[in-house]
Order: sequence, then structure tokens, then C-alpha cells
Amino acid sequence: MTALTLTRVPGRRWSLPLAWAVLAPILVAAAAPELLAAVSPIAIDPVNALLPPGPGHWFGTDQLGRDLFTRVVHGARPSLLLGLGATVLAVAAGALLGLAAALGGRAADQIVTRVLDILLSLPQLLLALLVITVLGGGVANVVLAIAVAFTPGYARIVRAEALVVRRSGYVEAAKGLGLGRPALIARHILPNAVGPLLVLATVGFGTALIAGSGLSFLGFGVQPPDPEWGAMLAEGRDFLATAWWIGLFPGAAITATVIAVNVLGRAAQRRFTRRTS
Amino acid sequence: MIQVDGLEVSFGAVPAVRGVSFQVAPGECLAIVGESGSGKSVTARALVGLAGDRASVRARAFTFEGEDLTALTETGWRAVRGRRIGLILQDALVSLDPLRTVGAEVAETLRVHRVADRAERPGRVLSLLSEVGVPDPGRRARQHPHELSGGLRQRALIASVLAAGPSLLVADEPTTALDATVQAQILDLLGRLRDAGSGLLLISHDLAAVARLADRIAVMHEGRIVEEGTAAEVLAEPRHPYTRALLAAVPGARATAPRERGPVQLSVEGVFRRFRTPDGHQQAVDDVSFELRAGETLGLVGESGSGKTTVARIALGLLEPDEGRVLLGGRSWSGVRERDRRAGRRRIQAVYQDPLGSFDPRHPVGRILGQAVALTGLPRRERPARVAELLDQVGLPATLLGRRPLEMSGGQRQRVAIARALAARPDVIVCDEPVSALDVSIQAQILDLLAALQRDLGVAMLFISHDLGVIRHVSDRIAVMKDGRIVESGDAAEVFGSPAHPYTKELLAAVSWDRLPRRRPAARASGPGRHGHE
Amino acid sequence: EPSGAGSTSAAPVKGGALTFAADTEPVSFDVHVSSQDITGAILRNVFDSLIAEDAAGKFHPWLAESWEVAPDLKSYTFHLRKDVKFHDGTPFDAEAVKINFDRIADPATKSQLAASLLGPYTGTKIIDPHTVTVEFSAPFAPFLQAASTAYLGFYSPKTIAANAATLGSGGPAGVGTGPFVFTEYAKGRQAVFTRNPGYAWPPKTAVHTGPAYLDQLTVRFLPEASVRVGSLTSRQIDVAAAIPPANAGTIEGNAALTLLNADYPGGNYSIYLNASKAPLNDEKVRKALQRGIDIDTNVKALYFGHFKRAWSPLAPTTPGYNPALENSWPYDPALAGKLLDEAGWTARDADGYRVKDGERLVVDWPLLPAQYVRDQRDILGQAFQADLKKIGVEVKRPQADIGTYLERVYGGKADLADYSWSRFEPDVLWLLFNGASRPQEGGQNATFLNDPDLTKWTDQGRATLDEAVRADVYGRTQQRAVDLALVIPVYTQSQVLGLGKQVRGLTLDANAWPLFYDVWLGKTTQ
Amino acid sequence: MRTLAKRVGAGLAVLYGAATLAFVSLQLIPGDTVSTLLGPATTASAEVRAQIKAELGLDQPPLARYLAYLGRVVTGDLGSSYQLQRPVWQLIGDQLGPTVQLAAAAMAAAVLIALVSAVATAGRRRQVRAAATAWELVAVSLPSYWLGILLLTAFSFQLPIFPVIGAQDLPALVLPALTLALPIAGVLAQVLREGLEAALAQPFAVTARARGLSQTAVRLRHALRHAASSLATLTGWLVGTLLGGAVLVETVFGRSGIGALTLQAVDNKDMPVVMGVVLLSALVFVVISNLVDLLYRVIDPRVRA
Ligand SMILES: Nc1ncnc2c1ncn2[C@@H]1O[C@H](COP(=O)(O)OP(=O)(O)OP(=O)(O)O)[C@@H](O)[C@H]1O
Ligand SMILES: Nc1ncnc2c1ncn2[C@@H]1O[C@H](COP(=O)(O)OP(=O)(O)OP(=O)(O)O)[C@@H](O)[C@H]1O
Ligand SMILES: [Mg+2]
Ligand SMILES: [Mg+2]
Repeated sequence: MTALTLTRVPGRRWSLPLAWAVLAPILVAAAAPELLAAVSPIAIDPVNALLPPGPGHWFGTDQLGRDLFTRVVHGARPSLLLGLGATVLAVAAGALLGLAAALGGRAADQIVTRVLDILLSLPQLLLALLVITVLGGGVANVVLAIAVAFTPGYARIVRAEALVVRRSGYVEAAKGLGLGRPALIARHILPNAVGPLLVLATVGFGTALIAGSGLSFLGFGVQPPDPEWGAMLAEGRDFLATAWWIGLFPGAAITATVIAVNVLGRAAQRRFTRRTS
Repeated sequence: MIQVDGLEVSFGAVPAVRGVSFQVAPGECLAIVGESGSGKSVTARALVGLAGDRASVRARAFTFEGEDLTALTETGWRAVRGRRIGLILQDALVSLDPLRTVGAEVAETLRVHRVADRAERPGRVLSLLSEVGVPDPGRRARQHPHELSGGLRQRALIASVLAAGPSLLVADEPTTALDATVQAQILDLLGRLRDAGSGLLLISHDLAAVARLADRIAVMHEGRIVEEGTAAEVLAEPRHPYTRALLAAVPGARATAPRERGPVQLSVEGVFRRFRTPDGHQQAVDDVSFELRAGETLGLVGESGSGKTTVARIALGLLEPDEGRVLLGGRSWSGVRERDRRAGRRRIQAVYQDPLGSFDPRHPVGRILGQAVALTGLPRRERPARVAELLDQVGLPATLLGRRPLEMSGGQRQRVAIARALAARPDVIVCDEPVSALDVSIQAQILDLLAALQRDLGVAMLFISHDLGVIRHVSDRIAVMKDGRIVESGDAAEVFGSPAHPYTKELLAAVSWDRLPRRRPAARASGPGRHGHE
Repeated sequence: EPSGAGSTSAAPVKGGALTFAADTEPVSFDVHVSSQDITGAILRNVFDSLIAEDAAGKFHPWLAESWEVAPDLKSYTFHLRKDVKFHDGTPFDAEAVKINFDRIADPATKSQLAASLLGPYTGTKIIDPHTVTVEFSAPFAPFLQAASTAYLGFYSPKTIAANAATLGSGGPAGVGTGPFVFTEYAKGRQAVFTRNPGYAWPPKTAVHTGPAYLDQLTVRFLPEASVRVGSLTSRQIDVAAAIPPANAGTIEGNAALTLLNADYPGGNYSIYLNASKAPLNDEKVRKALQRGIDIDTNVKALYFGHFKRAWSPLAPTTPGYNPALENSWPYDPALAGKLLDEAGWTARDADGYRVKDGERLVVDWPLLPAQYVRDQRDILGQAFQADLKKIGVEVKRPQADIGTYLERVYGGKADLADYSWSRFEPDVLWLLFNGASRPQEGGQNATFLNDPDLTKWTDQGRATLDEAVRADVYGRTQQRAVDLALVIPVYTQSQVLGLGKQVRGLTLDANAWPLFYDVWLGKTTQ
Repeated sequence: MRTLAKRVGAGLAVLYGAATLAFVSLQLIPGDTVSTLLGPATTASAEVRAQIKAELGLDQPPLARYLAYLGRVVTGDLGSSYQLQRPVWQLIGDQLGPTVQLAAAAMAAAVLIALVSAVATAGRRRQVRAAATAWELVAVSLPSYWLGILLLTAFSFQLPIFPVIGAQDLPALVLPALTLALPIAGVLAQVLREGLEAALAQPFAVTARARGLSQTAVRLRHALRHAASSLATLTGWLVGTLLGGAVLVETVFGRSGIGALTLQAVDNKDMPVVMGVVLLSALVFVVISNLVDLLYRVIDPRVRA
């Protein structure tokens, strides 16, 4: 806008590498949990139940004597998949709805915005609960419920973005060059309207993880034996006084992942805005 | 009154101002000119201690009315700002808080410096506003900035700066965003203030504006003052090469004689266009007709909002006229279906005012031009060669192919935009304010490039600008627009020589052609084949 | 015997307010409608019963001074006390009994439990103002036990006339005859009860007579276990129900607190095997499952010894419990393997599961939606899953919504189902094993087998009040159900209560719920 | 006047949609609706089941039920909770107070915390901003039920400062309100700071300082208003988060309120209540977002044009 910038976002020299350093082992755990923890995450050993962290069991053991380190490591994949699955579904549905509204003509816009208005008028948790009331719990349904809860927000962003992009100089310029409508949408409108969303989605990913955990807490979440962090964390709350480690490690894993992804998302956002405005 | 010696400002390790010295006496106007990024604004802000949190400011000497300002604390500065030195910021149109009334902004200065007590303030605000020439100040004071025109906003800003009676006024580009007629009024106002005894430090990249007001001129280049002298001296006998280049870049009248006219390429016949606005309708284009022949340039000039861009979009087939029609190469161009129009699109191309906005921010130059070339139906393997040819035509190196729009300078972007327009080998090019976002020196290069291309390729050009200098420089014929209508048209020389319509007269009167030396033809050597180095 | 924590010699003191934290909140406060344990437990303080049952299963007078049972067990005559008054001053009489029982039986009331406690009820005959005869269309022995529960408690006829439809929402409309008056209910937070000063008709099973000691009883609803335990240890509440076994140690280790442990009567938490379809229609396979699970170790690990492992489908505190079953079918994976071999499941596939005729030995055990899961039964199920894998049986635990779950399990499509059913009465065995207790029609017999013996015995049991006969048929029922491996008893649920040492005289009733009538507050021992 | 009619129309459309959505959800529940309502542990007889079915109108075709339902909703009759045997509007009315109290307290706390955090750190040194960003990120990425349990453990169980018990008095409101507020404050602080920094970067902020205003005065008198208007876009999210968060917070702290009611209703498939809550949320959203719109017009005169 102007050279007169008194305040500028300070470059975060250490936060990006730190975020990657946090995420790297988590990604490895998600890709190949056996590499980090060879034992089965559901192998029980009641004799060694509720051992505090120590040699042999770095994160301690839970009430069935399962090694928590192993469970946290093996929990990476289902947890990330939950976050990712919900986010991908929501982004895809949001993009579709948003674009349909922005590009589909007045009638389509009217219908989609009305529907979005309705969905947006409900708290996300209520939407998720509604889906779960109907479909029941379980990983797939939790993913779906969170996706449904997040879709309207994403759709609205895509719609707004697409409306801006549609009226932008470069779309008009491309039209002036003789580009057809499908090509306009595919090459210019779609990527530019959905781009900002992808950045937002990194933040949404963390939110999805937390939402999943909240559903587990309310008793609607992912059920064992899959060691999913949110469910493990929810489970651990009953042991706060007696075996704090049961909740601490999955909780720390969630918080670390969410913060790291947030930091990366913001960096991407900064880069995106720097590149496009 | 203010004396600055060896002012240095740097941001981190990057120096923005490198040892600038000057002084301003009461009743005197010193103008600092220089291209964008040369450090003018930073200098101005350093004078009130607002160079920025991350700026480190040093000066051998920095005194104001005999007082040393180098050692001033933040509290000390606050007593200086507004009360003794007034700063009119560069971005005049956004320098008033949009959420507060104009009156509140003016009153704030009074309040901060306790110039007037609460009861007196409303009266003072009104008198200040009327002093700077705001009509009906009582109503205006209650309005918000967005309800005011650019000129009024600039005046209100000046009123807020003058409120506490500073003896030195620093005006950073006070007229850039304004129409020519309004510009003249603001400059007059500043002139009156200077005549009343204020010191005036005027900052601009616009020599025309400076020439009108300045007693002395200092030329800044890359953080240094490269030349200083009385206005007459500097304008007439520039010593430093940069000053000369700057002066040479000011567009003069078109040098070449009108050429032979080719066949009619584009004809616009009795076109109307209305837009719906929150409070009714706006007749953006009102019965506009003109025709454009091969090889000629029609200059369309008019103030902001007069409908120029709307005409351009109608001509480009991007907007349907409500009434009237457009013919391209003799065939119907308006009122046809988009599918039928696509074949003809390559015959008429555009260069836009805001090249940045006309490029997909994600696409690198190679892809931007590649897309344009692909649309001409060129076989895939021949495309890279054609892209290279186009780049060469507009004088850009092939190394730019991988750059994205944001990674290029304004001049480079505009050249890419021109290359894109040329890709289709059009018969008509519509240029909508192609140089108004550029520095004067770069402006000249682009104008020369366009002229040379037109000469070589024989295209017809519709050239839109609000800048009379630019229009005069490029046009064979001129059409003057006001409120959606063409109020006057004719050969360039005719219109400039003896304007018939009162509005044209007013427009021309606002520009002080005479204080500027004639443009030297030497500068026209640039053009195709020359590589940009801006 | 469940016993009080305050067996000190100090004399009881009147006065004070006590806060009791419950883990669940009644959905409906209408004892005639609700099927929840918590409803009966809380409202026991507000509603009296015709008779009282002690921990040994003996019946004592309460609102009825005496009673007679017709020899055919088709009618019961009660002689009511004459001095009983509802909280609103209305006298309690035969009319009130009739109005209440008729209300329960009326389908419009939509009773989810009480109506079934009335069984084949046909009506109540008023003999005189203080004598009633309750009549049934078939012999109905369990009625005395049913009549001792809070679910067959009595509302003032006045409140039934005025508020019948809204009794479920709690609060002062719930007018009974009990030692406490329901004064206030804040949904989601608490229910407040105050002493009924005119109370003079406690059951024989109570320690004292006259009004209750406490001025006020507040039931606070704290669903979060950690919050309940934390509130107790920080002395913000006096009594907390449902202490998770994992936290029991914390309370035991606290000098100011006591832990009270009492087994629930009724049906233990057990796994029921669907014997109506392959592969569990083969008794050998069922037996293999029964012996292939290491119940001891897993239950001990998960519940820290606070829940006992079970040997019979009936809990030990229930009358008619068959102790002979104890230790009669220990964990024996070798035997389980042999049984499966005999059943023809000899081959193994790549994953180590047994195969017969190219088909893997898989049992389908649907998982209840998480909000219905208690006591970490899902985790216990994982342990069982792991045990059975060792003997080559794959246990599948599909997740679904409750609708699909009910369709699968109660429609007989699943192989295993797991649940518990508390009630201080061996008649639960009828619910669990009688051929007529078909799940498709509101029954609970998830074995889907109509075994003539089991059906006969459980029918006999409910048709007699003869202790000897009942002990015999119920003992045999338990034995046969285990022998046929229709059931794998897992553990006996237990009420684990935590209370401050200042709480004296707290006893648990036969249903293992705390009774507050005799409770008084002593000096806080710090 | 016309815009008012338009707004009311749009609001009604949202409410109608929400009602329809709730109704459709009920239809989509798989399995036998009555069994589902009753849950697994019941001995309800066939007669009772038939009674419930008739009462819920489940023996009617869906369209007839839908129309009847809409008809009732229009007349303000949200039906009766099957489980609680009370009119839904009465139930909601009873539970509204505590939730409004909680939400209002949380909102106030969140705004206060966010304001302090944002105003104090916007445009400051890197370390200062990093510290602020850090707490905000942690607040945002901590599941709120955990936050609640941790706060309770620290400030009620270990240090007996705030009681769990007297859930309706002021001291007992502190922890739940904070639990609900902190994650919201984290987001608000980020948005506010961004808004403040954007405003401070605007020429008018420099102009104001060039007039002699102090840094703090510029923040408070000029920038804050701009940042506040950037909050307006968050209204929907805020309302949703407050209501949704109430479900978790009310459960942890054992408080009355709409959240607890919702949870119980969802748990028991008490669809009339679920529908009522859906309608209420939509209504609250419509009302609040219109109010904020109006407020926004007061704050930002440019919108009025
Ligand atoms: N806050 C800042 N931080 C870092 N660099 C800055 C800052 N403000 C200005 N600069 C740099 O200082 C140099 C001089 O900028 P300045 O704004 O003074 O140019 P100018 O001559 O006023 O140009 P224009 O004609 O475009 O206004 C530029 O390179 C600019 O990028
Ligand atoms: N899409 C549109 N919708 C509504 N009004 C429009 C639209 N495009 C232009 N206008 C209005 O039509 C009038 C003419 O606009 P136009 O952009 O043609 O002016 P211009 O001469 O190009 O001005 P400038 O020099 O500022 O570019 C203006 O008042 C403008 O607000
Ligand atoms: Mg500048
Ligand atoms: Mg224009």
C-alpha cells in the first residue's frame, strides 16, 4: 500500500525451524510408527499397569499396561488422519459450494448462500453433535461430523474470494485475451480463490484435532483400540490425580502439533499474501 | 529556520537516506524531487522524529529555530510535532482517520497542543477549514473523510496540520493522487501559506508541480541530494546527469507529424452505459462516439470518474453498452455472444493502468506470455520462440521469464503487459492509463516504447489518461471526456492550441507548461531493443 | 453387609447440610416413568414404599403394617399405616395406593420400568380406607421386592391430579411421604431436599425413628469423575458416588476420607452369547470362549480389586446367588484350544486365526456407542479381544450408532452382547434367560435361546414365594447358564462411594445406594 | 425500512432452514426411532412403545409430520421433551439464564484479556510479540475441557480459591468463564493485534503522531476502533464458540445451562429438545449478528454509505 510502514511483522527466525523440528518426528511416527516403537500399541500387560514414566516406558503405561510412548507414536497416524481427513473433506466441500455460489449464477448463489447462512448460524459443535446424533460415533463419523461443522466457514471464504477474483483485473485481462469460461475458472479463479483457503486449512487442521478430542470427551468420539490422541487425552482426564502421564503425553502431542502447524500455516499465509498482494 | 546537516537514516543495515543536508528559511519553499524510493519520504518523516521504530537516524546537525533536535526525547518530539513542524503525509487520501469526522481530526491537533479549550475548538475548526478553502465548513466538519472528494480531503488534512500553527510545513507529495484541476488549487493554497511566512518543504516526484511553487530545488537520488539550486537554475541548467534525465523524462508534445491514416479499425457509435448505484443510477457513458484508424493514436482524457475506463471496457468487448454499438474491423463487436466474440478478441488487446492487478499473481512471466501466445493458436513448439521474441520487442531480458509479477518493478511489469498485448498481433491496442502508476523517468521509457511499436507495427491505439502531458505526448487526435460525455475532440495540436470547451480550457490552465523546458528529442532514443534497467 | 462409616459411639446430632455428588443426573424425576438407577436412588429420600427389604432379602413393614399374599400369588393385600401424611398434608391411604399403581400401569404414563415391576397387574381393590388388594392376572412372586423399590413409591394424589405430566421435571411437585421434601431442582446442577419435620414412619430397617437428622440434602450432579474426586478431596462436598477405581487409592490414603464399597445386586456385567446362530450355536465353541478369557487378571488390572470378578450371572449380594459356581470354570486356554479343535476349528490362517471349511472363526461383538459405555468396558473388551486372539478367535467390534446397535444386538444378528442389570432380585434371571424375554419385544435374553429348563425354572421362580424352591430353581438356572456357556460373567459392579469422615451413619440399601435418613454430621476430623 | 424488512426476511429464512435441518436430522436417525429414543437398558413394553410412537407422530407420513411440526413452530410451540416431559420452550427458558451469564462473563473476560494482550504488544519488539503469540497459541490449542479440569485442579482443589459448589454465585463463575474465555481471548487477541497493526501502519496513524499524539493515544483513540471493526467479522464464530464451548464447560463444572441441556438431549436422542436448541442457536445468531451489523455501522461510517 505504502512505504510508510511503521510496524512490520517481524521475521520469525527461529519459529519456523522449531515448528519443523517438532513436526518431523510426528510425521515420521505417522508414516512409519514401527520405526520409533516396535511394540504393538494394543498389546496389554496388566501386570505393568500405570507405571510412571521411566526407563523401559518413557511415557509410562496406561491402566492396561500398554506402553504410552508406543501408543502416542502409533496414535500419530489416526490423529493426523482425523485432522487431515476432516480438513480435506471440509475444504473440498467448502470449495465446491463456494465456487458454485460465486460462479453458478444468481439462483445458485442465492440457494448456496441461504444454506450456508443456516449452517453458519449453528455452533460448530452443535452441527457436529447433530451429525453424530444421526450417524453415531466412530472415527469415520467423527471425521464427517467435524467436516460438516467446518464446511460452511470454508465455503463462505471461498465464495468471497471467488467473487473478488472473478472481478479482478487479471480475470478480465485473461478474458480479454480470449480465454474461455472453463479455462478462466480452471486456470485463474479456482487456484486463486482456493489458495488462501489452503493456508487457512492448516490452522483448521489443528482445530479439527481439538474438536475431535472434545467429542471424545463428551463421549461421542473415536473409540479404542485405535490409539487416537484426542481420545487418549479425554481418557486421561480421569487419571489426572493418580497417573498424570496418561493425559499429559497425548495432550502434549496435540498441542505441539497444533502449534507447529499453526506456525507453519501463518508462515505460509504471510508468504501467500506477500506473493499475491 | 530548519537546518539539517548530514542526515542519515537506515533500516537495519539498509540505508535509506545517506547524508542529506539542506535548510529552509521562513517564507521560503524548498522542493525535494527524486524518483520513487530515493528517500524523500523518509527524510520528511525524520524531520518530525517519525522515521519509524526500526529506523536509526543520525545527523551531524539538526536544528530547528535554533534548537537542537538531535537529542530530543519522545516527549520533546511531541511538543514539536504539529505545533512547530507540520507534516502533510504522502498518502493524503488515507491520512485522515476514516472512522472519525473531519472536524474531530482538526480538533485533535488543537486539543493535543492545548491551543484552544474545549469551548473554543468547534469555532476554530470551522475557521481553519474555511481558511484552507473548504466551502460550507460547518457541514464538512461533521462529515467523514469518505464523504469528501480528494481535494477536500487534502484541504482538511492541511487544516489539521495547520491547526496548531506550525512555522514549518513539510508537504510530502501533496498532490499526487489528485486531478489536475484540484492539484492546481492545492498548490495555490500551499503557495499562499508560504507567502504568509511559513517555511515550506515540498516533496514531489512531479517536476511540473514543483516548478510552480519552489524557490529552490534539491534533487534526491538514492538517498543523497545530488543537486541543489534555485528553481530556475536547476530547471534550466541541470548539472547532475540524473537531474537531466529526470527533466528529459517529462513528456512534451508529440514530435512526429500526424501520419497518414489507415482504414477504420474500431468504431464506437452512440454508446450509452449506466450503472446501478446505492442511490439510483449513474450514467457512466453518455452518447460517446469515435472511430479509430490503423496507425493512429486517439488520446482520451478526462478527470477521474468521467467514464474513460468504461468506454475502454466497452471497446474491448468486456462490457455491453446499453445503447449504441461497437464495430471492430467493420464487424459487430457489441451485442454478440461471448462465444462468437472470442475469435475476434485477438484483434483488440489491452494494456491496463494497474499491470500488477492484470496478472495472475501466481503466474510467472513465462506462463503469462505463454498463455497469450497459446491463444493465438500457435503450435506448442513454436511458442517459446515467440515468447522470447515478444520479450525482446519490449526490451526485457529472457532472465525475467521465471519471475512473478510481484518480483518485478513497475516498469518491467508494464513492459510484460505490453508484450502480452502484442502477442496476438492485434489491430487495436487499448491503453488504459498505462503509465500513471509509474515514475516519470520510467513513464517516458514506456511511452517511447509504445510509440515505437505503433510506428513499427502500425496498430491503432486508444490511449486513455488523465494526465494531459502524457496525452499530449502520444496522441494524434484527442477526445476530452467529462461526466460520461465527450465534450471536445480533434487533432492534438488543435485542442491544445485552441481549446474550445470551457472544461478543456480549465484543464489546460491547471498545468504549468511554461515553467518547464521543452523536452529534448535525445531521450527518444530509447525504445525497442533497449533493455530496461529501472 | 454394607455398613455405615460412622459406627462411633457419639450420639447423633441433628442439623447441618450435606452435599452428595452423583455422577449422572436423572433424565426424568418421575419414579413411575424413569428406568434409571439414579432416579430411584435420589428419590428414595422422598418416596416411601409399602414394605422394606433388608440386605438378606427379608421383608419388613413400612407404609404397610402387615400384608398377606394369596396362595395363588395373584393378589396381595396390604394393611396400611394410618398416621402417614404426604408432604402436602394429604393423608396416605388406600385411595392413594390405587391412584399411584393405576397411574403406573396406564400406557399414557409411558413408564419405562415401574410398569414392568408391576408385571401382570390388573388393578387395585380398595377394601377399606387403609386396606388394599393388588391383583394380577398371573402368579407374580417378585411383587413384594418390586413394592419395596422407590419406583413403586407414592405421589400425593393431589400432585398426580395437578402435575401428572410434569413430575418428570423434578422440583417441589414431587410430593411424597418420605423423610425429605423435594424443594428445589436446578437442571444440570443440583437437586435440593429438606427435612420433612413430620416424618414418623421409617421402615424397620432404619436405625432411628422420627425426622431425619440432616436439615438439608443437596445432590450435586458432577459427571466428571476428576471433578467429583477433586471436590471431595478439597472438602467441597461430603459424599461422592461412583469413584473410579483408579482414584479409590487417593481416597483411601486421605485421613479425612473414607471409602465405601458395596456390590450391586442383580445381573453382573456379563457377556451373553448368541446361541441361535453359527458359530456360537456350537456349545464347544461357546465353552472355548468362556474358558479362553483371562477375566481375573484383566478385571483386577482395570478395577484395582474394587470390582470383583464374577462367576455367576447373578451378583453375590442378590438373594438366590449360587456360590457353588465360584472357581468352577477358571481361565484355561489349553482347554479352550482343545474344545475348538474338537469343534473342528483346527486349521489356522496366516494371521493365526482358526479356520474351518475355509472360513475364519470370527465372532461379532458390536461396540456400544461411546456415551453408553461405562467402567471402561470398551478397554476391558480390548483385553478380551487380545486373549481370544491367542486361542485363534477373531473378535470383531463394529462401531455404529445406537439405532444400528440395537437392531444388530437385539435383532439377534450379533454373536456377543454385554450388559449388566442391577436389581435386588433373582428374577432378573427371568429377564436374562427366559425364552419369553425376547429382545425384539423389550426382553433382555440376548442368548436367543429358548432353553426349556431355563425357561421352566425362571417361570417357577417368579411364581412362588417359597424360599427353598426359589433358591433351588435360581441356583440351577445359574449353573445351567454357565454350563451351557450361554453367558460369560465378567465382574460384579460395585458402588464405590467416597465420603468425608464427618459423615456418620451412612448406610447403603440393598441396591447399594446411599440412604440419608440416618445420616448425621459429626465434627470434622482433620 | 426496506432494509429492515429484508433483514427480518433473511433472519426468518435462516430460522426456517434451521427448523428444517433439525427435522431432517430426526428423520435420518437410523434404526427404529422409538427404540433409539429408549436406549438399550429398558423394559418398556410394546404398548408403551406404541404410545410413544403415536405421541411423537411417528405413525404419520414424514410430510404430514413436517408440516405439522412447522405449524407448531410457527405458533411458538416447540413440542415437549419426550424424556423430560416438559414443553421445550420452558426447558430452554429455564436453562437460558445460567448460559447467558456464563457466556456474558466469558465474553467480557475474553475481550478484556485480548485487549490488554493486543494493545500492549501490537507493533512492539519481537520478543514481546513472540511471548504474546505463544500464550495465544497455547490457549487456542488446548482443548477447553482440559483447561477447565486444570484450572479446577489448580484453583479449586489444590488452592481452594474458587468453589465448584455454589455454581451460580460469582466466585463459582470465575473458573468456568475463564475456561470458556481463554481460547476465545487467544483468537481475539490475534485478530485485534493484526487489526491494530494494520491500523497503525496506515498513514492516518502516522499523521496522528505527526500531530503530536503519543503512541498510546494513537493506539487507544485511533487504532483500536479500526481493530474493533475487524472483530465484527468474527461475530458468528464467537456466538458459535460461546454456545458450543458452553456444552463442554457446563459438563466439566457441573453447571446448568443450554450446553448441559443440549448434551443430555443428544445423549438421549431427545429430538424435540435438540430441535429447540438448534432453533434457539439460529435465533441467537440472527439477532446478535444483526445487532453487530448495526453496531458496525456506528463504528464504521463507511459502511453506512
Ligand atoms: N519502515 C521502513 N522500513 C524499511 N525500509 C523502509 C521503510 N520506510 C522506507 N523504507 C525504504 O527506504 C527507501 C526510501 O523510501 P521513501 O519512502 O523515502 O521513498 P520516496 O522517495 O518517498 O519514494 P516515493 O516517491 O515512492 O514516495 C526505500 O527503499 C524504502 O523501501
Ligand atoms: N462496475 C461498475 N459498477 C458501478 N459503477 C461503476 C462501475 N464501473 C464504473 N462505474 C462508475 O462509472 C463512472 C465512470 O467510471 P470509469 O471507471 O469509467 O471512470 P474513469 O474515467 O476511468 O476514472 P478513473 O480516472 O478514476 O479511472 C464512475 O462514477 C464509476 O463509479
Ligand atoms: Mg514517498
Ligand atoms: Mg479508469
